[in-house]
Order: sequence, then structure tokens, then C-alpha cells
Amino acid sequence: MPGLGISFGRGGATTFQQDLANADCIVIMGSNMAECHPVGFQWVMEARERGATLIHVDPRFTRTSAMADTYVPLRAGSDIAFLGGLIHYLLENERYFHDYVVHYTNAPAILREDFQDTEDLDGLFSGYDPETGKYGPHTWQYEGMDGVVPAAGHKEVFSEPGAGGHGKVRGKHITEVPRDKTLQHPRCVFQVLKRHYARYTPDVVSRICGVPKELFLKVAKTLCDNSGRERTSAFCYAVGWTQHSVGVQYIRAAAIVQLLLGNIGRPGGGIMALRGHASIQGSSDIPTLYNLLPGYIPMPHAPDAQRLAQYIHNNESASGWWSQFPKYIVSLLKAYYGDAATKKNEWGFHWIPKLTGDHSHMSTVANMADGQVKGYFVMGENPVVGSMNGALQRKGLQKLEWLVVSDLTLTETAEFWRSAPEVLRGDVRPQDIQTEVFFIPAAAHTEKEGTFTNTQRLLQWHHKAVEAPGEARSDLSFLYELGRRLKKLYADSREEKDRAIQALTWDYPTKGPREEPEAEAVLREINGCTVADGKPVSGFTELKDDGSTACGCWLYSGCYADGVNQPARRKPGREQTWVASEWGWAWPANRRLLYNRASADLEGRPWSERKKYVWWDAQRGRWTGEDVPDFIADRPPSYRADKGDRGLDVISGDDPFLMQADGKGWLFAPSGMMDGPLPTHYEPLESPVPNFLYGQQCNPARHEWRRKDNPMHRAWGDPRYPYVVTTYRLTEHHTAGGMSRWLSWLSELQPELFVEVSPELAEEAELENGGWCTVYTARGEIECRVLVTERMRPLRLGGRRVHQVGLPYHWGYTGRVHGDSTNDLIGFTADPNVSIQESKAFTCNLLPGRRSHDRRAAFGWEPWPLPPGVVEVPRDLEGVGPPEQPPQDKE
Amino acid sequence: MGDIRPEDLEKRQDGRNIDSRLGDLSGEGAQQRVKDTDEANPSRALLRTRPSVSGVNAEEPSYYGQPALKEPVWIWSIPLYFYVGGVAGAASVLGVAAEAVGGEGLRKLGYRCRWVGAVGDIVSSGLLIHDLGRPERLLNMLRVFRPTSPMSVGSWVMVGSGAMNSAAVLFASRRGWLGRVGDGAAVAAGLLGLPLAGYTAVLLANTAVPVWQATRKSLPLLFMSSAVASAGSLLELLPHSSHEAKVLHLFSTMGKVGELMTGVAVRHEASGLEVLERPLKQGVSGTLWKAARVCAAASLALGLWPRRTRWMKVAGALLGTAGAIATRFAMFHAGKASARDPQATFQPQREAMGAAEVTGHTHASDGKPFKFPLPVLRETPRRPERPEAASGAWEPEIPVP
Amino acid sequence: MGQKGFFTDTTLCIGCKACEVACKQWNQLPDDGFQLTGMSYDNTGHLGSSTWRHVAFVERPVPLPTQTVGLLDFSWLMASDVCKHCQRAGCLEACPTGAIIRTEFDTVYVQPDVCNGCGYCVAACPFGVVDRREDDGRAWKCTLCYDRLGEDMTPACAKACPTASIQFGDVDELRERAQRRVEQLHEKGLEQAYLYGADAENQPGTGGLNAFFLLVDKPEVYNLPPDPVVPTMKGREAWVSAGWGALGMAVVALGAVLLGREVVRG
Amino acid sequence: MGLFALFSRWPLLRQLRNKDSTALGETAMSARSEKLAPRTVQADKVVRSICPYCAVGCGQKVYVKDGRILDIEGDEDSPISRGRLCPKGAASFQLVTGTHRVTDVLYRRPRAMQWERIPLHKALDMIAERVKQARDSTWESHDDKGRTLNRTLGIAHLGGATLDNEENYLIKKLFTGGLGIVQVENQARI
Repeated sequence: MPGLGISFGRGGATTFQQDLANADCIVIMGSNMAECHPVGFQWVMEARERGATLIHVDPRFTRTSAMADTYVPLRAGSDIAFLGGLIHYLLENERYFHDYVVHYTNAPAILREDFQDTEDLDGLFSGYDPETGKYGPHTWQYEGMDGVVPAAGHKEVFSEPGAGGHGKVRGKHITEVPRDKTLQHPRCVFQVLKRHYARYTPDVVSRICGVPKELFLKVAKTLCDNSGRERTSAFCYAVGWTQHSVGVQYIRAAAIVQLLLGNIGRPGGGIMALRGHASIQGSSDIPTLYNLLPGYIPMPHAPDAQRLAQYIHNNESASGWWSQFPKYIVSLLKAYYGDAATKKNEWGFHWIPKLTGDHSHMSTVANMADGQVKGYFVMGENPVVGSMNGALQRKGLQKLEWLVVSDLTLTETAEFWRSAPEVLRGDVRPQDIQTEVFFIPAAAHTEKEGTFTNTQRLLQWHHKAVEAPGEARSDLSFLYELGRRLKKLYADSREEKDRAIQALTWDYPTKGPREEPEAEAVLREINGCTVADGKPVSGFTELKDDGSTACGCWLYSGCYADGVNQPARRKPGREQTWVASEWGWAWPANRRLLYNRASADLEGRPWSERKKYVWWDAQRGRWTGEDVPDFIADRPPSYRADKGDRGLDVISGDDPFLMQADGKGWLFAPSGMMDGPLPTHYEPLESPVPNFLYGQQCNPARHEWRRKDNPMHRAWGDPRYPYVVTTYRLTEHHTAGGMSRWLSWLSELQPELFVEVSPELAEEAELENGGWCTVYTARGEIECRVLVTERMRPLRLGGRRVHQVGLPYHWGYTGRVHGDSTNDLIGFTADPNVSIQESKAFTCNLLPGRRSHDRRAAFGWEPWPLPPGVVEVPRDLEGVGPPEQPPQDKE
Repeated sequence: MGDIRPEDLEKRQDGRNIDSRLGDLSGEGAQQRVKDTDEANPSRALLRTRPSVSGVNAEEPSYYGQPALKEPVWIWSIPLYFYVGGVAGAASVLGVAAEAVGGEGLRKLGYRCRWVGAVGDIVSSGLLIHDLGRPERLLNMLRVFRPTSPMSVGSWVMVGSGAMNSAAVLFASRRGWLGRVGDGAAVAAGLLGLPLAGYTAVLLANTAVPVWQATRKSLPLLFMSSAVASAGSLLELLPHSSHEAKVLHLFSTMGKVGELMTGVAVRHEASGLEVLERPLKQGVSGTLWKAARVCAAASLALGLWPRRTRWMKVAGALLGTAGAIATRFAMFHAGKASARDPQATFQPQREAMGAAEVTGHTHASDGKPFKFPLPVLRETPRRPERPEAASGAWEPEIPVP
Repeated sequence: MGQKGFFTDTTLCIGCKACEVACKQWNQLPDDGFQLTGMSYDNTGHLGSSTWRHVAFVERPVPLPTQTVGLLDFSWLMASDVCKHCQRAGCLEACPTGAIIRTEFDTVYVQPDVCNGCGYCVAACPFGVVDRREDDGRAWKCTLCYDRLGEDMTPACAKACPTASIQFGDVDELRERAQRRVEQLHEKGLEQAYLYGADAENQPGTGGLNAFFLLVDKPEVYNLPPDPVVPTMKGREAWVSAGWGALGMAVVALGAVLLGREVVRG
Repeated sequence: MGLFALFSRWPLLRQLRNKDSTALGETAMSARSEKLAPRTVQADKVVRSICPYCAVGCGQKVYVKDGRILDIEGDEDSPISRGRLCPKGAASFQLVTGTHRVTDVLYRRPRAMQWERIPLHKALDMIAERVKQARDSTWESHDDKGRTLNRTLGIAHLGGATLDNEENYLIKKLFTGGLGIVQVENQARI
């Protein structure tokens, strides 16, 4: 979650679910919390019962809206305009939390002279390279900085061309950046912000989002009235924000709002990122992501990381927490390669493979469809239903040599060669699919032990209750066995390329009749230990860069402190304070509410009695309070960094964001973001309207896959696909359905795929409640039932009426209930920061009745051409946009 | 090395689909027998209209028109039992009367009535058992005696009647004390025949089914007079002597007259509201009801025809039987139809024909006064009546204690 | 033991159906088929032999006074329905076998080892709750987790309910809590809020419900009857009528015999 | 004895004895009802777990008897969930004990029309060989500018986000750290 990482320092929810109960106002936007996180929603309900105002902003009136005090409908894909409107309102009406903004954010920092805003360049920031279609952040810097300000949450960006790392430690001059605490300097962040959002007026918000002006003002006013010294407001979001071609900037926009209102680091405030899977936070912390190593350490990029020193210099920061970077990477390499990692061989750094570009899921699948990938492991995942352009995913699988699927049951991915629609229809014959498929039955959560990291960064250990049936095994066991075999296969090799697997430490103790590896031993390795005696370290502060410590994930260091499985702690909640610090273990260092130094004022006193959380105990000379203070424990509020200070010494007593190079919350992101330092309204790739604010229609740095099997619509106003569509989950199902559509107790509650349409659209498209409907995009068509409901309403954008429809995406072709897969409709497009797809806003058409064909672009269907007289419109200004790619699609 | 197909894993099975090696099935509902989930869950009609206009309606609010009650699960054997039980009961009564005051001349009729009663009781039991979901547990009907349950009362009555009639038949022409036991049993059967003929109507009336509940005063009279008519008709169809014919003719004629009159009363009792009356006018039940009326009237007419030929007598008796059977089926199906109609449940209750009829309160459970409080109950209205507006404008009126 | 029951506060219901599933899970009930109904998000339709909790979804073209909803006059009500465990229970009083009993917790329980599937309770329930499962042959409904109550465990639905819309406890205490809740909602401007079936005064026909509700629209829109009555209350009149009928029948029988005999003599 | 015992248990007699005129309560109770107890009391252990669906992280209690699961319900001790579960969490019992579970390793040969069952150890051997073959044949030690890559793009991985941290750790360690596989991806992206 770089949106949060770049703004505050850590890519995780800033608060925890129980704390939502303390909020005076909760804005849920980009999330359908009541439906997707019902049990977490109890804390929202509790806040509501205590008198908080609940605001839900969403394209659809959902079960969350039904609970809200205020429901605001808006056009899918226009959230930045809405949030930008809030920022505009805050600044214009001077409703921001002055003291907080001046001292805890980078509002006073003064920017370089050559920075140009989207207001100056019609939707583009300075630094855009038309050759590569990417931004270089050098013009976005603070004045007087040496190179780029190191960002905390998304560090691989440094290695991107133009980010200007080049083997020099940056951030040395952070203490010398000029600041204007009066916020008047025309180039200070505050004024830049003001100018950037100057045109995001209530009228413009209404025009872009379709939100009535009065309603927008009501939200803005409510939010302001419930923020400040005495009151705090929280934001909750989920994939309704992230899954856009500008997704990360959505979160950045909310971060700016919350920083301006002074709601970060305080009880009842914060930004609650609601994640959708049991351990999805964990799988970014200990990532199975191509661009990250455990603990948000970036994967090395070939051009900038040939040697360890070069890599370290590119990624460490002279100031702030990331000055500790060398300790973390060396300890990680020690954990990976054990004794084979020595100072002489740079701790085995060259064994870590190097990146040369985007190797994310969609790129991988595109390569797969072009026959460039031989083998594929899919573990507990069902991409042909859950990922974009399902037909293209299946096409990719058909081109593999072998596929390994590990799951509880035969998912659509495991059965792609036999039960897929194109196979049943006869377009593809199983006899022609050469892919070898292995299905490995997986153990369920009750049949193995380990930790999940939940949405509030909390690690919770789950114990094993029973043995897995038959040959079902945990993925841990599978990987362990596979690793052992591979080590054996490579044991005798003398090739340099095989040194890594030979060196890899893989001697986990086993237990039980099946000799399965002990998950707790892996947790120990993650926690880290001193190499000499193997004693667990108590936290990341004990890690060293001299090879004397090994740690699998510095961020999780402390989870096995004192040799105790901290995530397994289960002191009942009712026997603790409301923070419940003794239940499980939260990263970092068991802090539940991040940046909580900000809950106290400059002098370290709580901003108000009502919102007391962490404060400075002058007598003991320590920070103290409800939670583990998220600050250097004994650094007094009065401490000020001196010029030339380095590392953690740079963090002054009033710098609550200690991960950041400057210790401040970033209103303006001088680096770390691939698509601009400030969130800017761009239209989705497929939109009903042109961008009202800028000539630049879409995110100029976005990723596209221009392929015949991935056709896109006209940039805006495509007459073939006139309706906006957004996809979503239902309470009764789980993602691609592998864990819900097989369960009769869930399937009976939502048995069929449906599309939600407004009564007006039903009339226009001649649809009837309960009847059939076929939904088309250029990628393909699906059939579903119709639910006609006022929960969907057409929006007014200026003079024009825009219809939106909603489609849940849980269905597929195996399971106790079947249905077409919504994701077959969605094309590959991606946000440049995290390569997430745009599935929350695109366009479609609806026709009454069942589908007659089952067309898929990935299997040869050519979408209808634009009607005569209608021409394509550009998504970009002249010379802007993703570079033309050579046609990859060989068919 | 067999294939595994998704279809194998998708099988509906018992609707719980628990692998017994992995999980334990011993919950309260785990013993619920499931034969075929598809059969148990016949396809439902899809709501074709927009949800927001399908339920919240100022005039006739409902939950998307869904029934408010469960339709009675009984099958054809139940209305048929109503008929047979009625015949048995009425025959037993007639039998006792014939034996007690009819003298020697009607003794045979009395014995025949014993037979009809006994056979009727046995057939009745068969019909009832046939309807049971768990026929093997028929004896549980006698586990307890629940005076609150007309079915419990009826079960005991029927068992008693069956036993008495059987004894009466068994000892019918015995001499001595056995004969006297038989006679005593016949008297008991006759006494039990009275409730036997009528309790079925009470059983119906003592339900939540709107049309049955609404006709609770007249329905027993209809069923009992119909029982008389049908017993008379049946006995007329059986071989009988000419002096017995007179008695039977009188008996059945009075029954038919009663049946026709009480039928009018039932219609009248149901006519308080259109939704209640509807099942007796429309649909299967309406048709059956009309047929029943026509049969009963024709039967009566034939019976009163001055010079009756033999076929007219037979036809009259057959029509009487058909009418009696049709009456039961008409009421049975009318009940089912009214249970399916949510308005048949809601509207009468709004018009103070629900609990208010008995308890005399003046406000519905949402605190709103009834539309038409019964005259005897009409106190000064606490608040002025307001015209119904859209549901949103509606405000409950909380009764002030 | 005390009187146990549910207070279902529909203003807290988020329609997640956790209660339906928790009930099915604990009681291990079969599914009811996989059919879309088109009735908003309700694909269960009604309580039945295998569904002992049912969440109703009411889409209304009218707003709630406490809610500001952009663009539209609309609100979406959700309510989890369940067996009411009436003080005067139609099913209980109708059951001829004694299969349905009132337990020591004042709840109404169908004993599956006794029920012979006569079907009378089905017709006797004024709320349409209890139903006979045809392939099983017996009548089933919510047991208020009779098995769990013995061990002092919360019924499965109330335990699972994420937002405490379903509250379990001693009925007296629940009633007080509910009353306070209504007052609180009235203060907030939701004047429509009222308690349905909280006591005998509110619902004389059932003597009050052990599982009562807080509603904000007419009962009918939630598929609840506005003035339900335990059939037995009215059954008395039928018995009286049957008594007159019996008298009449005796008179007719005697009359026919006497008249017929005289005719014969004559 | 049988008949007499049966007779003596006749609730009607109890009803008469107790002078219970209505028989609505205890009189009509069966022996089973009197002994009724929740099945969880039979559990030989109660195991603490965490719900595997969304990221709220609700506590679950798994009741086990003789190696089979009796029941899964919310853990009241959890300060996050306080014993509550959503419908998915409440259905976990069916998820882990359902007949949809496949418990054999399945193998589909190239161009085959059906699965066949193979032993796990054989599947592991086969997969290991294929990984080695694919890796060795697609290994890139340097790019065209001579820069070290030390990687393969011939193998890819996609993991769900219901995997444990420990599992994710081993995936990254083995695939990336050990084998040089770059395309290790996750649900978190999607």
C-alpha cells in the first residue's frame, strides 16, 4: 500500500479496527465495509451508537449505505475529484488543523523552482519523459535537497530511471531544507497544494462526480466539524479505491485530507485500509510480490544494483528510519543463505535475481499467452475467475508446459483445460492443450499452524486442530519438500547459477507422523536471531549490518521475542484495556495505532483529554500511554535536530512520522510516486465523459497492454459501451468463489450472478427484474440475472445523465453454483505504482436476454467497430502516454 | 486410477455435504432426512416487478406478496377424512337414536350404523395416518391429552369412537352381558359421534388460516349438518327397509337443509372482507364450493320431489354424498388459498378482526389504531384517524398506558 | 432458568445473514436450494423447516428521517426473522403429540424424536414459522438453541451477529433494554421505531413474544402480521358452536327416528 | 418388562400423576430432550484458530473429537471479533469438512481428457524435475548489456492471500532467493 507508505512511512492501516469506535465521524469510501468486513463493521456501528456520524460515498447504495447517516452516490472512478474537493474546501475555509499541519506535515517545506503543476501543464507534472512514458521526480524536490528525498514506503522507485539514486546516499541535507512556518511562501507545499486544488470547487465536484453540491458541502462540513483537538474522524477504504489506474493516488488524496485535518496518529482517526483476505497484509509484508523482499525491501533492479554497496546506497536514506536499511538487507541475506553469506561475497547479494522492468501478474500472464513462460505455480488462488480478462488468463495457461495448482478443491484454474466455456463450446479441444497439470490438495486453516496478518497489521497464530485428510498438505509442507528435492537435484552442480539454491538454508525441524516442517521454526527465522547463539532477537533495533544477526523480515522482528510465539498470545480482550496489546502481535514492535506520537501536541501533551492516547512523561523521561509509543521512546518533545545530523538523529521531538526522511507526514510526495506528487483527477481508461479539468484524459504514467486479446474501448463516450460498470463482492461469497461457491450454506444465499441496474436504465435497456441480461465489453460477454433497484441511480453530470451498473464477480464454471465470470469483461490495465488493474470503473453495454454466443476477444472474437462517423479519441495529450509496445500478440 | 470431475464434487447430496471423515454431523437438524434436495426445493417464481414497488404499498403492504403464513401441508386424505369421520360420527349418533327410541323395527338400522361407524373410524384412521409425515409414530397421538389441541381431543374421540364402535359391532347380536356391553359401547360411540362429526371443523377453525378462522362459528355447524346429510345419503345408498327409509330420508333431508343453511352462514361469516371471501368465490376452492352448493341443493330437491323414482333416490343420495365431499374439499382448498394470500392475513387483522376480536384491544402491534374497531370496543379514539399516506409518512401511534 | 429470548433490533441489522448461516452450521441443516428470487438480496424467502433464521430485505421508495440519501427517496431495511417463541404459542397448543413443549427457558421446542408430522402446528402458527419438511416428514423450527442453553451458551445466531442486532438474554432485561433503545431512537428523530410483540399489552393475541423485534415500518412490510392471535383464543367459539351443533345433531337424529317411527306406525 | 417399562413411561400417566391439565410443558418432554446437550461438550480439545476469509481476523474456536471437527464458532476472547462471525466465517465448518475437498494428488497428462491420481511423493519428484528443467533452460545470467541478472522468467508463481506468513516466506525464499524466479506474485496485487 504505497499510498499510505509514501504519505506516512508504512504501508499499512494507520489504525486498528477497535479504534474506529472512538471516531466522531467515519467516512467509508471505496469500501463496502458492512458487506465485506461485517465483523469489523461492528466497531463502526459502535461509533455510530456513541454518536458518530457515518458517511458512505459509493457508486452503489449498499448494505453499508443502509447504515450510514449520509449516503453520497458518486460516479465510479471520480473519487479524486471528490477528495480534491474536500482538500479545496479545507484550505479555502481554513478548516485545517493549523498546529498539526505546520509541525507534523511537510506543508512548510519549500519546493524547487522548476516544479510545475498539472495546472500549468494541462494535467501533467513536470518531469514527464515522453520516451518512456514515465515521470522522473527530480523537479518535485524540496529546495536545497541533494537529489531525491528518500521516500519510505515504496523504495524500489529509486531504482527507476530518473529517480536518480545512482549509488549515492541521499537525504543528507534534509535538515537544511528551507521551511516557511507561516505557510505563505508561494513555493511552500501548502501553497502548492492550494493552487493544485484551486479548481476542485463544489461545482466542479458536482460536475465530475455527479454529487449534488449541497450533499458534498454537507460531507465536507461534517468532516471538518468532527476533526480538530477535541474530535477525530476516520477514513475506511478498500479495493474500491485501489483498483483504478490512479488507485494509489486515491489513497494519497485521503492521506492529505487526514493530515490536513490532523487525524493521523490519533484515536478515532486514521485511515483504515480494509484488506480482503486473511493474510493479504502479510503477503505484502512478507511479500510474494515480484518487486519486494520481506519488510518492503525493494528487489534489486539490474541497472542500479549490480553490487550490494550500490544497491544499499540507492535504498538507504541518510535520515529517518531507512538509515537502518543496511542492517535489514544484510540480516535478510544471512537468513536466506546462512553461513554461505559472508562479507566477502557481499552476503550472497548477487544470488538475488535482478529486475529489468515490470514482472507483475498481468505482464506475466501476457508473456504466458505469448508462450514465454514454461511453468506456473498457483497456490490458493484462482486467476481465471479472480483476475482480469479471465479468458486471456486461460489462454496463458494453455500455453504453459506445466501448471501446479494447490487448493482445497477443483477450482476453475485447475479445470481450465476441461470445463472452461471455450472448451465446452468446442473452440478449444482438451486434446490440443499440452499443459501438464498437477493438482496438490491443500490443507485447510484448521489443519496447519501459522500466522495470518490481518487488516490492522496484527499477526495472529492459528493452531492446528486436525490432520489434513488424505494427501492434502499445507503449502508450507509442500514448499519444504519441493525445496529439499531441488536442493538434492542441484547438490552436485558446479555452476554458479546453482550456488543460491545450494546455499539456501533449508534445515527446518519437522514434527508429527508426516514429518512436516514446523511453522514456528519459520516464524523464528522471520523474527531473527543472533547468528552466534541462535537466540531470537527482541526486535529490529537489535539487527546488525555485520552479519552477526539473521532476520527473515525486519518488520516482523519482535514477533518471537524472548523465544515466545507472540502472535499466539490470547489474553482475552475483556481482561485488557481496549487497545488489547496482549492479543496477538502487531508490526511494528506491537504498535496498534501508528504514528501515535501525533496524538500529543508539540510539547508532548495530549491534544485534548478526550483524545488522549500517547504522551510525554517528563518525570520518567519517556513517552507513555495506551499503546507502545511509535517514537523513539526517550526522545523528548523539545529535541531538535541539528544541521548535518544523520540517521535517526534527524528525527526531532516533533517529527511523529519517524519512518520518513524528514519525519513529517507528506502532503506533497517529493518522491515515491510514479504518477505525480499530488493526486490529480484523471478519468478511468474507459469513461463516459472527457476529463473536465485537464486535456490529459487518463493517468499519463499508467500501464497498458495493447493486444488483440485485450481490446479497449474508446477513451470516453464510446457509443457501443455507454454504461459505467463497477464490480464488487457480496457478503455471502468470497472473491473467486473457491471458498464459498462450493458451500451450500453460502451458495443458497446468493446463487446466481446478477447485474444491478436502476429503474431508469431498466426501462431504457428493456430489462426486467429477475430476467436475463447479457453484459458486453470489447473483451467478451457474460449473461446474468437483472436486479432492478433504486440502489442504483443515474447521475447527472452537468446536463448529461450517466447510468452506472454493478456486477459482483464471484461466479465461475465449477462449484455448487455456476455462473459467468464478471472478470472476463475486464481488460488488462494498471496503475503504475503497484500494477493493480482497473476493475472498479469501466464501460459496458447491456442487452436483454441470455447470451447467444459467449464471445471472448482472447479466443478470436473481434469486437464490433465504432459506428460510422465516430472516431477514436486520445487518452493523452500530444506526445504523452505509455510508449507504443511492439505487438506481442502473435495471433 | 479414476478421474475426478467437478461434477462429482458438486453433487447436491444431503444439502450439508459434510465428509464424515472430517466433520461430525450430530446437530439438532442433522437428523433431518433429506432425500432429494432438488425435489425438496421446487423452483420458485422470480419477482418480476421492481422490489421497491412490490411490497411497500400504502394500501396493501406486504413482503413482496409473499405468503405470511405457511400453507397447510395436509393432502387430499384430510378433507376426505373430514367426510368419512363425519359420516361415522353422524351414523353413530343416528344408530344410538335408532336403538334407543326406534324400537325393534330400527334395531337393524342401529346395527348398520354401528358398522358404518366402525368402518368409518377405521377408514378415518387410515386416512389420517396416510397424511402423517412419520406414519410409524401414529401412536404418539395418544402420548398426552392436550385440551388446547382440537386434534388431540379429536384423536382421543376418534380412538374412543373406534373402540366403542368396534365393540358395538363385535357384540352386536350377542346375548347377555356381552350384548349389553355392546349396547353400552354403541351408546358411548353415539355420544362420541357428536364431537367426532364436529371437531374437524373446530380443528380447522383453530388455526391461523384466515378463512377457517373467520368462519369458526358457522363451520362446525356446516360440517355437522353436512355429516348428517352425508351419513343419511350413505345409509340411503346401502340396502335398507322401507320403514328405515323414512327415518333416513328425514335424517338426510334435515341434514341437507342444515347444510344449505349453514353454508349460507359460512359464506356470510367470511364476507366481512373481500380477501376472506375470495377463496370461496374464485379458483379451485370457489368452483368446489359452488359445486358443493349445487349438489346439496339438487340432492335436497330430488329428495323432496313428490314422486321419487328409485334412480332419483339413488341420484339424490349420490349428489348428497358428492356435495358433502365437495364441501370439505372446498373449505380445505379455500384455507390453502387464503394462507397463500398475505392480505387475507393482514387486512382482517388491521380491521380489528385479529386478536382484537377476542381481547378487545384497540391498537395493532405497531401501535396504530385499527381501521374499524368493533362497535362494542369503540372508545373515544385516542388520536384522530389519519388518512393513509405513503408508507414513509406513516407513523406508529404508541398506545399510552 | 428464567425466561430466555431474543431482541432483534432491526436498525442494527446489516443484512449479512451470518445468523442464517450460523444457525445452519450449528444445527447442521440442509440447504434450501440455489434459486434467485429477485427480491432484493433475499434468496431465502421465508422461514422454513430448514431455515430457522431468515433475513428480510425491504427496498422502500421512502427515506428514513435519520438518513440523508443523495438523489433518491429510498431506504433499505433489513430484519432477521425467527420463531417468536410466543407466550401463547399456536404450534404448542395445537400439537397433539406433545412433541412441541415449553421448555424450562420458556422457549418453544419441537422434539424431533416425538413429532409424527401431523402438520397441525404448521396451520396453527400465526406467523408462518414452523414447517414440515416433506422428505423428512416432521415439523421443524428454531429451537432457540435448546441444546446450547443447557450449557449456558448463547444461541448460534445471536453469538454470530456481527452488529448485535440479535440480542439474547433474559426477556425482562431485554425488554427494558429495548424500551430504552426505542426512546433513544425517538430522540434521534427516528420516531417510527417501535417494539413489535414485546409484551402482552403490545400483542394480546400472543401474550407477547419471547423473540420480539424493533421495527421502523409496518409489520406487514417485514411479513409480520399486525395483530396476530393464537388460534386457541378464537377456537373456543368454534367449540361452542360445535356444542350447539352436537345438540342439533342429537335432536335431528332423535327427531328423524321418532318422526320416522311414527310415520311407520301410522 | 419391555412392555411395562414402555407403559410406565407413557407421558399420559405422568400427566395424570402431575394433574397437568394441559401437558404443554415438562410432562410431554421426551427422554432425549431431558438429556439434550450441545455437541461441543463432547470435544476432546478446543483449538484456537483465525478465520481464513477476509482480513478482519476474527478468532475462531475449533471443537475437535477423535480427529474430526465437531463445530467451528467465534472466539469470545478476541478483542477484534468478540465471538462474532460473518456468514462466511460461520460457514468455515463446511469449508474444511465439506465433500468438495479433494484429498488425492491429481495429475493431468498433456492433452489428456481426465485427471489421474498419483502419489504425492511422485508428484513432488516430477514437479522438482520440471522446475529444474524449466529453470535451467530459461536461465538468464546476464542481460545484453552484460549486467548480472541471475534469474529465470520461465517459471512464475501466483499465491493467494490466505497463505500463512510462514508459507509466503518460504515461497519467496525458495523461488526468488534460491531459484532466481522473479515472477512471484500474489493476490495482494489483484
